[in-house]
Amino acid sequence: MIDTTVKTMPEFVLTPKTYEGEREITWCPGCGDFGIINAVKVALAQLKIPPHQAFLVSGIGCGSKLPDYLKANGYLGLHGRSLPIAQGVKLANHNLKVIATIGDGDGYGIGAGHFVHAMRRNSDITMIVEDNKVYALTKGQYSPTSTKGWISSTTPDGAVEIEFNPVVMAIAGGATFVARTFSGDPKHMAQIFAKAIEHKGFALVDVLQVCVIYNNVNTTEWYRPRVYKLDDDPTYNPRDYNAAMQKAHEWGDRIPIGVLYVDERPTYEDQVKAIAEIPLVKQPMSYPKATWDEFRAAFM
Amino acid sequence: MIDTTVKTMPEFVLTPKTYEGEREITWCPGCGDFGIINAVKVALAQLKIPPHQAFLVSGIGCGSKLPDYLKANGYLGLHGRSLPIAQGVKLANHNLKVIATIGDGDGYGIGAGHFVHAMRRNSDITMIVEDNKVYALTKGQYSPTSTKGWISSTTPDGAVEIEFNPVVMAIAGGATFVARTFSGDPKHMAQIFAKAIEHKGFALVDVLQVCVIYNNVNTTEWYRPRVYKLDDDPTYNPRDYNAAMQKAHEWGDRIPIGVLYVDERPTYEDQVKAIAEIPLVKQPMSYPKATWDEFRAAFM
Amino acid sequence: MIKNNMTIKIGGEAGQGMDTSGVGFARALVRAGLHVFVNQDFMSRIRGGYNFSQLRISDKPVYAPENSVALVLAFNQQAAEQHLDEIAPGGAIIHDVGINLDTARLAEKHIQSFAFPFEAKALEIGRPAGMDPKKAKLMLNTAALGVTAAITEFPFERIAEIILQNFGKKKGSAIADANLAIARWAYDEAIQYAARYEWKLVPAENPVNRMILNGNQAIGLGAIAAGCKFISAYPMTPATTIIEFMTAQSKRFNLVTKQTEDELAAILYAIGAAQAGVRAMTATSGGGFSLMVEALGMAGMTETPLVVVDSQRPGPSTGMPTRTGQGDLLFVMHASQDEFPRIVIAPGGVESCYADTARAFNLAEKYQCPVLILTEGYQAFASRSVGIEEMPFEEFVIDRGKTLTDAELDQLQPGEYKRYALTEDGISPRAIPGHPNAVYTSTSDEHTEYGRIEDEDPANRIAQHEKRMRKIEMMKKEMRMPEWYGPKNAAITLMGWGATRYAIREAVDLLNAAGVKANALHFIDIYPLDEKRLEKELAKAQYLIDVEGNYTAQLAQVVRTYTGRAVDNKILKYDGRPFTGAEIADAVKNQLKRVTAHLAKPLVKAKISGRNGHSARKVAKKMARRQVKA
Amino acid sequence: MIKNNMTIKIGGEAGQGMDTSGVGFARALVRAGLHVFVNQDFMSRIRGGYNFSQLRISDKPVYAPENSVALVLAFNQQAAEQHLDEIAPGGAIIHDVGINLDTARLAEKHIQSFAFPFEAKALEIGRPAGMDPKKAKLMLNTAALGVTAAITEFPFERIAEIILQNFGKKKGSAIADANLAIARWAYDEAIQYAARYEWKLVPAENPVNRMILNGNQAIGLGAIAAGCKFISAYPMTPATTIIEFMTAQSKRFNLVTKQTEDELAAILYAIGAAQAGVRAMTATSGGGFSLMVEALGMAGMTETPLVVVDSQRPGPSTGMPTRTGQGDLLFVMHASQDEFPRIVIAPGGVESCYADTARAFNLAEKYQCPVLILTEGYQAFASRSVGIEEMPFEEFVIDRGKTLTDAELDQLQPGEYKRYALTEDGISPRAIPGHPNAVYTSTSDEHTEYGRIEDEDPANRIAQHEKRMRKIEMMKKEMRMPEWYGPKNAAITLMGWGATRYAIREAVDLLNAAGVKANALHFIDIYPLDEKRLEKELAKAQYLIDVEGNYTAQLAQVVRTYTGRAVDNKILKYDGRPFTGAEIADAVKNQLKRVTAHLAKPLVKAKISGRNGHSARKVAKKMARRQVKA
Ligand SMILES: Cc1ncc(C[n+]2csc(CCOP(=O)(O)OP(=O)(O)O)c2C)c(N)n1
Ligand SMILES: Cc1ncc(C[n+]2csc(CCOP(=O)(O)OP(=O)(O)O)c2C)c(N)n1
Ligand code: SF4
Ligand code: SF4
Ligand SMILES: [Mg+2]
Ligand SMILES: [Mg+2]
Repeated sequence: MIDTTVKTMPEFVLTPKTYEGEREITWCPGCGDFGIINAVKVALAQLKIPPHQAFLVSGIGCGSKLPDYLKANGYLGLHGRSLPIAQGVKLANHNLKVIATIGDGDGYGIGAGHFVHAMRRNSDITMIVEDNKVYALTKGQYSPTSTKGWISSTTPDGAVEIEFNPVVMAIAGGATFVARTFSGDPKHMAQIFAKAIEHKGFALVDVLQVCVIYNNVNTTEWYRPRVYKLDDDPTYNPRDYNAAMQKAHEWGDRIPIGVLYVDERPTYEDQVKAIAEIPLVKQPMSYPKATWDEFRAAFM
Repeated sequence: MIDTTVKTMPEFVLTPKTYEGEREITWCPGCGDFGIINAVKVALAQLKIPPHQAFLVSGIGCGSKLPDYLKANGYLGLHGRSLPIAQGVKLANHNLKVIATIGDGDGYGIGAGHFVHAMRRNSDITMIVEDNKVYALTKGQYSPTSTKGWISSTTPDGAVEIEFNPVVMAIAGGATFVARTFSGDPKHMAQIFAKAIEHKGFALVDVLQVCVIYNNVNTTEWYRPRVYKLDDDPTYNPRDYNAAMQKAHEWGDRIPIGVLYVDERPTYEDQVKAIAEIPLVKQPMSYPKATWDEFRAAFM
Repeated sequence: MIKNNMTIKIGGEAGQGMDTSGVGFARALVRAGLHVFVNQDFMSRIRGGYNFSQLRISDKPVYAPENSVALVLAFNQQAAEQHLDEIAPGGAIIHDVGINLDTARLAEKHIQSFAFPFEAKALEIGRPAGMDPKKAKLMLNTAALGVTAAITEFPFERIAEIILQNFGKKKGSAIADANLAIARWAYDEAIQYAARYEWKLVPAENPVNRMILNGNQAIGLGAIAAGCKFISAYPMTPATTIIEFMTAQSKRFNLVTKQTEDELAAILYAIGAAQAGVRAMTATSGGGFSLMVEALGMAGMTETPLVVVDSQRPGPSTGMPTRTGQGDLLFVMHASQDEFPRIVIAPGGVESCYADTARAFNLAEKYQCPVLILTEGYQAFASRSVGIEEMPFEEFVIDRGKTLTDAELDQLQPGEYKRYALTEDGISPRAIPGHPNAVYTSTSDEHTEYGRIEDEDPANRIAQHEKRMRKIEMMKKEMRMPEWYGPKNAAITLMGWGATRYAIREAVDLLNAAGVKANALHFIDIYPLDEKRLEKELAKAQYLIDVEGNYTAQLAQVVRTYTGRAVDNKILKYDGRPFTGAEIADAVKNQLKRVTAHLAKPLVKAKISGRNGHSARKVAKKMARRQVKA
Repeated sequence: MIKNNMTIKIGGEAGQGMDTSGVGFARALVRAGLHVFVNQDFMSRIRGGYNFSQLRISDKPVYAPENSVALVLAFNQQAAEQHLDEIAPGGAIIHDVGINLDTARLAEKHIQSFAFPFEAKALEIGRPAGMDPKKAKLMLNTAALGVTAAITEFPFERIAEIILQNFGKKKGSAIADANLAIARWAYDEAIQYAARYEWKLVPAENPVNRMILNGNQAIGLGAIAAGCKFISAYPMTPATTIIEFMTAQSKRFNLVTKQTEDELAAILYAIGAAQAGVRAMTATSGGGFSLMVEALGMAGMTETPLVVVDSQRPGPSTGMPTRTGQGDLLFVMHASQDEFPRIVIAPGGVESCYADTARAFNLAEKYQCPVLILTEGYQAFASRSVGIEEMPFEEFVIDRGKTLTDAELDQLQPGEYKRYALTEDGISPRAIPGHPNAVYTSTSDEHTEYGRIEDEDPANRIAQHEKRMRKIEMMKKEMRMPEWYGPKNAAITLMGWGATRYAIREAVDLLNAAGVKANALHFIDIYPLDEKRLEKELAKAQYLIDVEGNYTAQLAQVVRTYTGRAVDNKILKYDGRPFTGAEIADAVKNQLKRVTAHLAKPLVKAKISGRNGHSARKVAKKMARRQVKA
């Protein structure tokens, strides 16, 4: 696929500040989302993706407010519906870098169906989940990633469901890039986001995000001693499906962060003939008489 | 959970004929669904579940017509929406044996989100998927289980998505009973259905179903030499997660059928205090003055 | 002899291929310069049951089916029996010797029966060609066409040509030859009966080129001609053939078509593509549309241009998947929470499916809102021979409204662009994402002119909400009044919308022919409309009879909301079958007494349902009974 | 002195706990035998921003907020500034010394300012009690209440009691003691100012017991009293607190409550439970309701009793999540493809939320159809002191309609039961699955009397569709006409629906007090209604002004469809804020000239939007401006 425009033009000097939004941020002081949005800026600057070539899609929730605080193209859509929008945008203009930034309820709860099918397609988009294991914006109900037994206003006796394990489901489901990072580690986040955005194909990054209001279990203090970086283990090979599955199940005293799994498969867009050359949005909308004559003949 | 009524009453003599529906069956001659409905009857009779204690839920599709041809309680709902209905029925009356009989598009395509979350709950229901790897009732478009490259009216260049692997996703997703059977093997189907229905918890049975009209690849002739029974391998232990995962990935020249994975977890219903004793539908709908006085006091 | 004016019914089980042979024969006739209208009647099952396709042939244009049949090609027992009451005296049934008919009844009805050993012959010819019996039996179609050609004295070469084309390509010549052979045999066997058969099909002197297209193909064509490059959909009868058609054409026109995981994704994909600047659409039926409702409102809020087709079928819920109806009008007018500008258009006829769909894409970008196209099962599958001039594809003018060009964007200062700028007409210049001078966000929350979330400030809310809703005033100026058909100031006006257009016109003609002065007021554009102008149009109707394919007379409700005018009577049908002109005319005649009584008195208001409804339901019942027998 | 008649506003950032302290103080007042109305105003964010809660206190029942404020408890700068224009002369602001006010402005407006070192004191008292600063600062609430009690001369023990109850249980006595201490300190500090403050709160001689409940709690209570044992829902403001309330009560009443994966599952779970024989419901807001539309139609087709609550907020789409509006009326009336019987009820006030929700469950089982409850954000969160007699829980009579008892089922012959038997009134006796004599299927396809798929036969279709739709005729007899309030044959009639009930009543009182003879016609039951009877009611209105929280005057459209009657003018508000009586009264006065002019001329039709709409929008704008200042 010829990609003429993603190369940044000389006049751009891209720094995290380039992506600074003009809006007052409404997240709570201490919210993990602050670290996440900064890491997104760092990654975009590092990858030299100017604001007009990035397209962020989100849903509804605290985390989903991210694109509203960023200087970049964005579409803040519906709760749980970001992935199909993102894939539609990508098919229409594959020169845009399309990134979904959404909550755990959004991505794994109400959005689980779209998640499952997006992975099979391997559309070249990045899915960053601000996973605080709770429904924050609606004031603290349990989410798919809440631990079994989680007490909330809708689960006073504790959540009955077992947790949804995003990385296990992603590896099983055909995602070609599966990573986890932690809102308490800005460097690591930026590094992982950059890798995910660079990856050609569907990339999931599950961010262990602290919510200082509604999740007083999975706090920074709780995560800090538990998380360890896969990069520190030279023997770990993210291309080994079984090894990745093993790691993906690890949780509790030790929580691996980093790139869990990578696979190479042609992207969805690369397999669509109509956009092999020019992005759909740049293509002619009308057709020469000859084309129409051909058509007419076929229906006479 | 006290279950007084599921024991069949003496006057019942239950044979497959007991479940014979009165309707003309509209499936095509040679359709794998004939074998499936018969196996369902055999299993119900064998388990001594009379028609009034069975509740079948389905969606829309060829396979989903099954309950219409059966003598048993049933709800033929919407395409892709059978599992939440089934779980609602079960919560309202856990004395009913609730079985969903649906197509692959229904269960894994449009219904994927409900599938993912139903498994986490471990509601005590059975999900039988008539998996013909195609959208049959709508005349042959590709389905989530169609092989990559599948040619259909909506994928003339071949399906781009990789196949959805139901058994892998079920094992990864927390189903406590995961099995596969084949529409060409009536005995095996009946046996597996019986085990699945008996299993306490969420049970998935993926039935390799031939569609003689729209799937001329995965035919009985194609499956016959490939399928082999896990029961024949005494060393295979369906309680071994990793082993099960390995098997679940096996496809092509050799296709394992039988019980791939079993796990024990309390069912959703067993963890709901309100129905620990009496089914919800049998409980009083009004409350003594004392209860209301208590309430009033709390809000004064 | 009756020349070039007949209806042929081809009936049998699902899977016997009446539809293909029907269309095949229709093509031969169209190439011969004749006008054809073909409609399909099929069940929601893949094999068995009873389906038929119906060809109306004339040397004048035909736009709807008629009730009286001249020839039945019966591929099973039911086909041979079901249509007896429709066959005109002197008409005939062509069937296999294996099918036995009630000869007494035939005699009494003056219906001829032409029996041939089709099946035996098919097997005999098929075997050497290496066809299994199943495949061989499909040649019954070809054989029956041979007979039809013979008795109607239609030139054999013309069906031979089609046979070669149909089978020559697809399946290799052995099968083509076999089909030719059986057609030839059938033709020779049957020619002897030609003298006994009144109806003849005579090719035109110098035939004009015409296409044969159905409503869903026409919708797809309208989209393509309007520059729609993207369709995402989830299969659902009777809408599936729209994405299937566009997919089949995707190489020719370089389109991206996507079957999604569900209808939610279908509309969301389309919105994503549209937001990125591509003309995009989705198509579904009522049940799928129900799943699109939330995203429809999002498109309304983000002012994303979008075309959504709802191909109606009887409901509620799953209802009758392969049948037809008009039950979704009020639903699509009000779908999704709170309010936003939208446009609702219900094409009537193949040419309208084309032209009004194409128009819909211009409207969607001009007003930056969703445009809803309402069609229905009957129209989706009904084909008509269409003159080249009726669909001037190349001439369609794409108008992208206030979409900013790269040149215009180059002029902007970075940061100055306001996607939701407050404007006089409510339409804000729209930038296609990707230009450095117009980086912006859109959101489903209430928002500022820059598209940033602002879900608190009442003043901003009022400004943005009024900006959006203001667009409706401008739409009203442009949206078209219902069209009149038939004599001015008639005693009776039939009011309808969408696909019933030509059935109602035929009813008007029949009534006037029968001395009942009637005309029709037909809605294609339904929402929004200019209430003042509409009131004037309605004032021209003396006795207004509402003709709709639903139970509660939805258009009548809409018209009353717009103007206060209540209809005087109703003809409502909800049995899943299309209206025919004759039915409507009969129903009107049944009401004539009341009409004449009425015309003495001043206008009285009709009830939304209630008594008139009931009487109308009786009519519908009568029709239904006919249908059952039919 | 002004005794027991004042409004207090408590304002600050999200998370400072004004809501809890507001409700806490309200409880103390209610226990003292006073009437209280509390409404909340908050943003869609978890911390920061500006929220307030408003207490209206009286010794007569109060049903709505008033505009004039006697006391502001300001927990941040914005709170101290925002409400200056609302405070009555002699009124006061209580605030921390850290907050500085424009004293000149206060003087000119005759507003007093009572400043205390709340924060310092809170930290000082909190530290030994082991509270971190964040927690300690929450004690500002308690301190401010101490001051309030002091200057209003409200007995200290009565707030002490509440403090003990609130903190004693939850957090252990150290915190309780700390709160008591700061309250005591504040009370003693402030008592000196009592003489300077006009408003007093005096407990009743012998207080009657009253509950304090908000609209969503009342809806939950209505459900529980009616025997609803099951609610499945997905969190969505402003509906979430319904399932949260029922969950909190689930042990007491043995309920099953389920937070599902999405709203599709929420309604499907409820339908499954209802189909199995349990009274079941779901609750959501417009966006979630959009996702329920397909299943709603399924319940209509399978005739499954179901109650669905739509707690409205401004849209379209996500809109303004924490705000209020009335934009979903036409949507819920027409949601889902084709047609089926449904009932739409819009409660007005806490007592109506209770009673009409309870009634909804009887209606749902009587007519075997979905019943839709329309409430809105304002009503969801507004609490009122409710007399025991207003909610006679024990006395509610559960009527399951034609639901067959086990005894009746025992009488049946196996195989004879027809779930969808064709009956005179359209209602078919309903068996709860599980009985050997009534084994049956239901299907979303068109079906036979036995509930088997029959999506072909037109006669069966007509019979079943008419059976379902017939139920509407019976409903019309039962559904209630809009209620009148105020003097008969007034010059002006205000027409509204749902939650605006008491604001409109207050407007009527204000207008009549101001010499404008006005009354109100208010809709609680909205669909279906008997058109004839409604026409009669409307005929009583001389000049009809439609008052709605939406842009297109949806009720006015419905009324015109029912009766042809157009409203004469409109007061439309869509800024997300609730109506107050004073606003409506002002808006009417602004229209008075037109009214008087009009009353000379014969009735003219109002436009669905257009001119009147605009003038009405101006009014709304004016209101909004006030809101912004407010
Ligand atoms: C269809 C729909 N249902 C429900 C909601 C209400 N809602 C808003 S955010 C949210 C959940 C937020 O949780 P999550 O996605 O984890 O994001 P977080 O707030 O935790 O960052 C819900 C249920 C909605 N906006 N739309
Ligand atoms: C919401 C909705 N979308 C689409 C349809 C149309 N539809 C009916 S069956 C079907 C798919 C059938 O495929 P599958 O579930 O695999 O069942 P099969 O027919 O193959 O047995 C579809 C798309 C529908 N009924 N409802
Ligand atoms: S509630 Fe939690 S997730 Fe939301 S902004 Fe506050 S800290 Fe962040
Ligand atoms: S189309 Fe396929 S799945 Fe459907 S009935 Fe026929 S054979 Fe069975
Ligand atoms: Mg979350
Ligand atoms: Mg299938």
